[in-house]
Amino acid sequence: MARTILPFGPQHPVLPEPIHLTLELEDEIVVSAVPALGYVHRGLEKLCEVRDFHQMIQIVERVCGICSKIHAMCYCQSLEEMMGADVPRRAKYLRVVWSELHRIHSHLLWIGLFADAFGFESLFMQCWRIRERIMDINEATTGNRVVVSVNVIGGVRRDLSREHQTWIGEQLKLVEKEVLALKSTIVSDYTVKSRTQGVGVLTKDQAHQLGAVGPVLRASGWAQDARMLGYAAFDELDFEPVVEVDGDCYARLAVRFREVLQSVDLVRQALTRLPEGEISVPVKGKPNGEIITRVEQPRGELMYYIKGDDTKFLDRLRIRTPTFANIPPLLAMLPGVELADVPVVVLSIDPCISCTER
Amino acid sequence: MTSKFLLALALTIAAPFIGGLVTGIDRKITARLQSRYGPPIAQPFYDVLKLLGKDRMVVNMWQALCPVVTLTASALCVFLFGMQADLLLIFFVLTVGGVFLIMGAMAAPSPYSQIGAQRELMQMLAYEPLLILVFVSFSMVTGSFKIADVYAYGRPLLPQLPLMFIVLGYALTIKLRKSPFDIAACHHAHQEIVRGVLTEYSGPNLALIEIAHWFDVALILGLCSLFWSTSALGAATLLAGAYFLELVIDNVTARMTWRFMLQNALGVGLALSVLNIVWQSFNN
Amino acid sequence: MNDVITRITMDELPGLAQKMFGEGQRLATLTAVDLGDGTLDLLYHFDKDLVLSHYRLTVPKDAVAPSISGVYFAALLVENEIKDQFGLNFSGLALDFGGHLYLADEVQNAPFCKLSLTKKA
Amino acid sequence: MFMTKNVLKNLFSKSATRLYPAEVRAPFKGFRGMLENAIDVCIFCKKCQLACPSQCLKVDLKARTWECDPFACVYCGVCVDVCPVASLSMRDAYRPVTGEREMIFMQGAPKAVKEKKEKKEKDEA
Amino acid sequence: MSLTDWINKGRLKSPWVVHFDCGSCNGCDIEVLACLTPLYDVERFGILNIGNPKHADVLVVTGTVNHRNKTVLKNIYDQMPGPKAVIAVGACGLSGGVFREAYNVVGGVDKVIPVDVYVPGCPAKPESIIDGVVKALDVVKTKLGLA
Amino acid sequence: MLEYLVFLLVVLPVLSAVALLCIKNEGPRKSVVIATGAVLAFCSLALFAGGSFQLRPQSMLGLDPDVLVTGLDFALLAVILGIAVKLKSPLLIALGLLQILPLGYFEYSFARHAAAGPSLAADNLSLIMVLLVGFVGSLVCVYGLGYMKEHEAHLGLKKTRQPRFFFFLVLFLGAMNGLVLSNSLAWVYFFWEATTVCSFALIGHDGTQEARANSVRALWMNMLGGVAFALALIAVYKASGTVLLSDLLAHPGGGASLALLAAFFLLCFAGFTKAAQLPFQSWLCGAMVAPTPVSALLHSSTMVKAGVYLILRLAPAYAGTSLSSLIALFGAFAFLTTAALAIGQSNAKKILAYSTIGNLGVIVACAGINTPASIAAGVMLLIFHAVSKALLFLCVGAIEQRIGSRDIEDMRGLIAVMPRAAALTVAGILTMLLPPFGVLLTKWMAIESAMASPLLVLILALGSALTVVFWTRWAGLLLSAPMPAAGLVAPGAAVQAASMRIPMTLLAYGAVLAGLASPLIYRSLAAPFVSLFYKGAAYDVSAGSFASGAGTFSVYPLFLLLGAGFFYALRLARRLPARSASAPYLCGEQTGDAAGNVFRGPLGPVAATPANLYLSAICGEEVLTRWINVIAMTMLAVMFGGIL
Ligand code: SF4
Ligand code: SF4
Ligand code: SF4
Ligand code: SF4
Ligand code: SF4
Ligand code: SF4
Ligand code: SF4
Ligand code: SF4
Repeated sequence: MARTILPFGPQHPVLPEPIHLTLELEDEIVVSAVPALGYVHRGLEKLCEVRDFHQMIQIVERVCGICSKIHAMCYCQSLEEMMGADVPRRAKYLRVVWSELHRIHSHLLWIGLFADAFGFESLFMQCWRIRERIMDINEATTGNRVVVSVNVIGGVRRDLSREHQTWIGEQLKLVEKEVLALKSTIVSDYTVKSRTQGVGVLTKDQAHQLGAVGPVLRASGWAQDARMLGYAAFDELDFEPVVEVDGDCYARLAVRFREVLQSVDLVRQALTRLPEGEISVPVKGKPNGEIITRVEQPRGELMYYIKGDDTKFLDRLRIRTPTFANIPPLLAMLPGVELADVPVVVLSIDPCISCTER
Repeated sequence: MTSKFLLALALTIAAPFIGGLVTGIDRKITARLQSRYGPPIAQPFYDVLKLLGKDRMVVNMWQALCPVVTLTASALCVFLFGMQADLLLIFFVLTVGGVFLIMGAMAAPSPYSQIGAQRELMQMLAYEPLLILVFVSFSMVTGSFKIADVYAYGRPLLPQLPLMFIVLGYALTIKLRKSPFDIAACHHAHQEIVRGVLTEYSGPNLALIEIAHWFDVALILGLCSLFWSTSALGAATLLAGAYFLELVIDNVTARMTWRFMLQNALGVGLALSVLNIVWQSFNN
Repeated sequence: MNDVITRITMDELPGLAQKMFGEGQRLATLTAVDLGDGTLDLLYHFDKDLVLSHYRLTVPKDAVAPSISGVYFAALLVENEIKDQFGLNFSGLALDFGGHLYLADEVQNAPFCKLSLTKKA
Repeated sequence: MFMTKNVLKNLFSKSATRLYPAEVRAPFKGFRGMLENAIDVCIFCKKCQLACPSQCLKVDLKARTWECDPFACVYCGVCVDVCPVASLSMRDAYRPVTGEREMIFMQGAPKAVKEKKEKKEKDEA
Repeated sequence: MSLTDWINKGRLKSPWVVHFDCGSCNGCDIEVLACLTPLYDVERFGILNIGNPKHADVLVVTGTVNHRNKTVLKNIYDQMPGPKAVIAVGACGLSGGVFREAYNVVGGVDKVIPVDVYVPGCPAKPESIIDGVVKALDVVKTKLGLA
Repeated sequence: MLEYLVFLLVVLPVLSAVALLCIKNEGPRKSVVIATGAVLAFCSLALFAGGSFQLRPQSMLGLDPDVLVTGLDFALLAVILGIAVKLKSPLLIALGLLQILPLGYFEYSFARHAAAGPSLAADNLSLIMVLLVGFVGSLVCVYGLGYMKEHEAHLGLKKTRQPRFFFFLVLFLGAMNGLVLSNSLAWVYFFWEATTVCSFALIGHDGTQEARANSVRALWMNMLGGVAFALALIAVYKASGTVLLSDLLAHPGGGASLALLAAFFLLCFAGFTKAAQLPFQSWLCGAMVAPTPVSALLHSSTMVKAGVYLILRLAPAYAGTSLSSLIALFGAFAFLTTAALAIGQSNAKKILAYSTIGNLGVIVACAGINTPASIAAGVMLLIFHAVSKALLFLCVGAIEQRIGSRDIEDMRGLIAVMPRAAALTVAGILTMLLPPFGVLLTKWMAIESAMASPLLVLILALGSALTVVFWTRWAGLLLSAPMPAAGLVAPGAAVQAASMRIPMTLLAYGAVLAGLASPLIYRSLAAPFVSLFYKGAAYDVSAGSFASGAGTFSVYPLFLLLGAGFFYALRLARRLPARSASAPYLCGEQTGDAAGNVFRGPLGPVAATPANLYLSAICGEEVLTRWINVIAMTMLAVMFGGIL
């Protein structure tokens, strides 16, 4: 039968970021999907040869603006460990606060975009409206809405005042209430279910073999979350990874929806247990040696490899981002889905191309 | 006869303004349902005026030809409605517009407009039988396909054909491109097929299609109003209620796929029609 | 770094990949590092239940490394990336972008390599 | 369908929209907006230039100039952190949009003049 | 008022936007998107994110131009029917920002297509982006000889 | 005079056919075909001008005409049996014997006693058919001249087989004329079998494996109808003592006896097979292996039209019976299902074939609805369909010769390659699909006349919604081309032979003008026929509008307004400056190639190729055919059972 061959991207209204898929369709069913990348590739890992290891904080933060803070945190944690810095506990708690705030805004942003992928505009609008509260918290506490620049090697740059803490608490209460108001729509709406259930299924085995990470992995039944490693202050907080078993788009939606509430809880825990003390320590010396560090981004496990040779320029910086790991699973999910479901499936891994390509 | 003609002419001239205004109100209310402030009510008119002033860009000449025919057909439909003509005839003329819209979209060797065109065909496949069913139900009650006879019937049709009103609602949702059936091209543009059937139309050509859409909106509202043909107030209430419901549905559902639309619209539409027709013949 | 890095040779690689796959290890990623003497370190990172294990393979830049994308489909992207950035060739890539995964034609080849003898020549 | 309650509530309450530019919200304290240099205070030590991750600052001690490419600045505030005399600060207003390429060039007063002035101020105090 | 006057009025009240992410870190992207959402709701100004260059009046570009996306950027610009305007958003779009020196980065948007309005920031604030569109309309006005 | 005309119409084609069989050169062949066509067209007009008539030829070639026809009939059956024996097909032999034996029985026991009556007769229905044969049929034959030359060149034939081809082609016209002008069912039967043989020969003309297989299928299916016809002869005579149509129809609506009804059912059954109604659709679909003029002829003015002719002809006789309602349902069902089947097809000829079956289904349904309005609709659809469908087949033939494919997917952008043929095809499609053209008008008439039965209306309406899908997408993809570099209107590409071009152009004008003339056609052709058998006028035609109690269809105003819109649009489009050309949207990766559809893909340039939706999971032949056939057979069984 005659097949349709279609360029999907780089410029395409449902794609928030440029990526290209050459799709082959039969009666609007995907037969094959071949990706083309490189539209966002900057080569920023290579910049470590011309920017010193302090300046690189700002650069890795801009690997991706959505969970920027977590990149910087992972990078700083690597160098802190490598250079033997003893980060103050308060700083560790503050890192948890901001990184979980990032997860909340990132997941809300995603639920909105995901809703838009299946044409549910009002849900998109509601999610983004709620998310603005988190953006306000960011702006008020860090000085910027998106790229917050709060990490330094040895701690954080800004502290949270008491008033901030209470205000954040109030805002989170509202966020929680508003998110819960969307719960029935997100988890039980007939049209949402019929657009997501059974679509883009990744079995438990596939998920593992193809190297999926984050909510994609957890939606396929694996209780694996880098936060279980207990970095920053996670070892002192109550945390249980969110797991679903169906491995379809609906399961991924459910995982992220539950994680929003979980993160609200984590921020609350961190704020109530926030220890007094310094927010950073000075770090002396130059990085030397090799290190691999992992943290959990909203999109999954992030991994930094850093090699220093005792100069202020790193020898090698490699960032394995979560979407990079989730693209092979995505390619496995696509054949057999309807064209209308392509954006749904693509968005279900919460792709971040700017981090994939760096 | 002449007075009827003049009335029809006046209706034809007023229709795009009515359609545009309804679209404007639609956008405003949609925005409010999403807790947004929304555009001015006159926004659709600004849009079309702007489009008319854009440079003409076409993939080939058919793209310039087809919108004009589409517009002619849509305007003609409203005119025929004004003349209280044959419903089936109006239906067939409506098809002319749809067919030319699709032909123009297919005239571009562009995958998105082609897929959009195919889906538009699926939409026609879904709403055309429903419209015909509604017309048939009218004819069963009034004894003819003429709109004039609906008015002459002297009683509102809604109490006798309540389910058919729902069937018309299905057709309305599809024709107005509202969720869950905004499948061939949605109003804004976050769809996997870009703007579907409209992708390759631009500038003045797109403006013509938009105006044709206004005519269609006016026509479809006119058809709805036939369910309460005995009083202007009744018709207006019915229309406002139906349209508002349409907006709410648009905002509380996801977009479905065309396969779902075919099954659902045809399946439910046929079932409701059969029910109503059987019930109706019992009553008589 | 606390983790152990085991050295392997090119011949051991395919067997290792099979073994790890059989053990239910997830391929986390590969890392390539230019050692500046005409060789590259390829680090294979595997993960199981949040425990990482690493294997280091040192290869000359002009060698052809065996691709493990046949075993681990996930290796496809990173191997192509290494081909782009370091100019290292792999044999048996599941989908070969020919050094153009990210890079357009006008960009220099192997931009991540340090100035080395091969490069100067 | 579960969204119905939500959207109807929206319809009958005030919209969430802030009617910018008619309605402007006061900036949060500490917002990192435009970078400003109190050039009279600057000692042209180049610390900011060295620290800037975007490499958009150029300081010339001899000519006593401080240049910034506002199109490349990423508003990270690192320069503010490192400035030893606190001549740099970030205003809480974002940089206005423009139709032209811009460059910021600031000329400090010649060293002698500046010192004289400072002395005078001290004296007055 | 003549038809042209009406059309000009429409032109100033209905800027449809196509947004192209040229390799942004998403920071600017999500702020552009935020403009569409309830808090900022740019549909107030008739702005729609139309996603299709053939329907758009304004091209909003975020991110650094790189060697692979520069042709795409040019292609999109070429497919927009006139009159049209281009807005570059964020340090990246203005100059390449923090990535200027990366090997795959060409630089700001104006290296490839003419830019009418520059919106600074990293990322630019939604308010600033709204200002940018308003400014772009001024540019259009000038181009039409109305200002 | 009348006799000469009838003679010319029936026998001249036979003589020409014989002549053509002997002519080995192109020049004379051309002259003979064109001359025959011209004479047929002229004679049909002349005959039409004379109006209805009844005729009893006294002697022919010095023989009693009845005897002559009987003799020929047996000869023909012998030929068929011969073919069957040669093909070593027990089925065919059985079917052949099953005709010879009843016929022998009929001739032996009844024919002698038959009251002499006019064995030839014509009313408006016959005259319409004669006109169609004379004009459409002749044009198709003329087209065949150019087509076959090219066709044989393509096949690389050393020795031309055109004499054989034109022999059967022209013979067909004569047989068809004979069929519709006969008043005696026995005569009709003879011509009926003659068309069967002609079609068998023509379908198998190319001699390929497939062609032979399909021609055999066509043969046995039609012979099945022949058997029914032969049995019907006996039954009709037994029940009513006459085989003259004029006698049978003398008392329309007068309750026919059960036995007579059964006979009518057999005749209708024969009509169903010939008109390729379900479940016999496969022979017509298979017939498209034949060279295109054959398909064009089979589908437009001959063969299948003979089937519906017979059903329409008998309609008054079974009016008001449950048989009639069942026939209506049966026809409507064919319309709906073939429209669905056509959606699943990308083969242009198959789409046309299914569309033909569907339209014939509508005609059958009209006969079954059996009201003045519906009969008028059926008769008019016969005309409009013949013209448009002939045009479409000729176009497909011309296109296929050029691009080497009959797949509509391969016709994308044909407007740039064959502007004229593509435009004519689009015109043909639009005349099949849209108001104000004739086919649609008749569909409107059919639907409104079916008002008494909502089920029927529903099926017809659903069917017509389905037809929009396959017609529109075909028309659309023909136009799918980038703006030609030189200007907006593609330069005239290679010219076709005049013998092909002219018939196509004439038919296109015919299709459009026939629509415009529909009020005239109704008044002068359809209405008089209807009023022969039915009381009351179906439509009030004034000011170019059809009006009945059920509704109004305004032909002239629609033509005027839509036409004005169309021509304005055309003018606008033609004046577009070349600089308005822009490449299609390809997500920003277009390469600016000439075809306009190449984009930069991950591993190099890729051509974006759209394809239609064929809904293969629902509308695929494999999926649908079985069910449809089962249902159709059940309906036939119910029809038959209902009578008994
Ligand atoms: S992992 Fe991706 S999404 Fe998350 S911060 Fe990094 S770049 Fe952004
Ligand atoms: S993370 Fe990437 S994919 Fe997700 S919204 Fe942001 S840009 Fe789009
Ligand atoms: S699909 Fe998206 S853009 Fe289109 S109308 Fe629906 S919500 Fe709006
Ligand atoms: S130019 Fe740059 S540094 Fe200077 S004030 Fe403006 S933003 Fe700040
Ligand atoms: S760091 Fe401060 S004092 Fe030094 S040059 Fe920069 S602005 Fe001047
Ligand atoms: S704010 Fe950051 S980017 Fe801007 S000048 Fe200062 S250090 Fe450089
Ligand atoms: S300007 Fe800043 S926020 Fe915007 S894309 Fe560039 S790095 Fe990201
Ligand atoms: S393409 Fe046409 S002409 Fe040529 S051989 Fe085939 S059928 Fe005959």
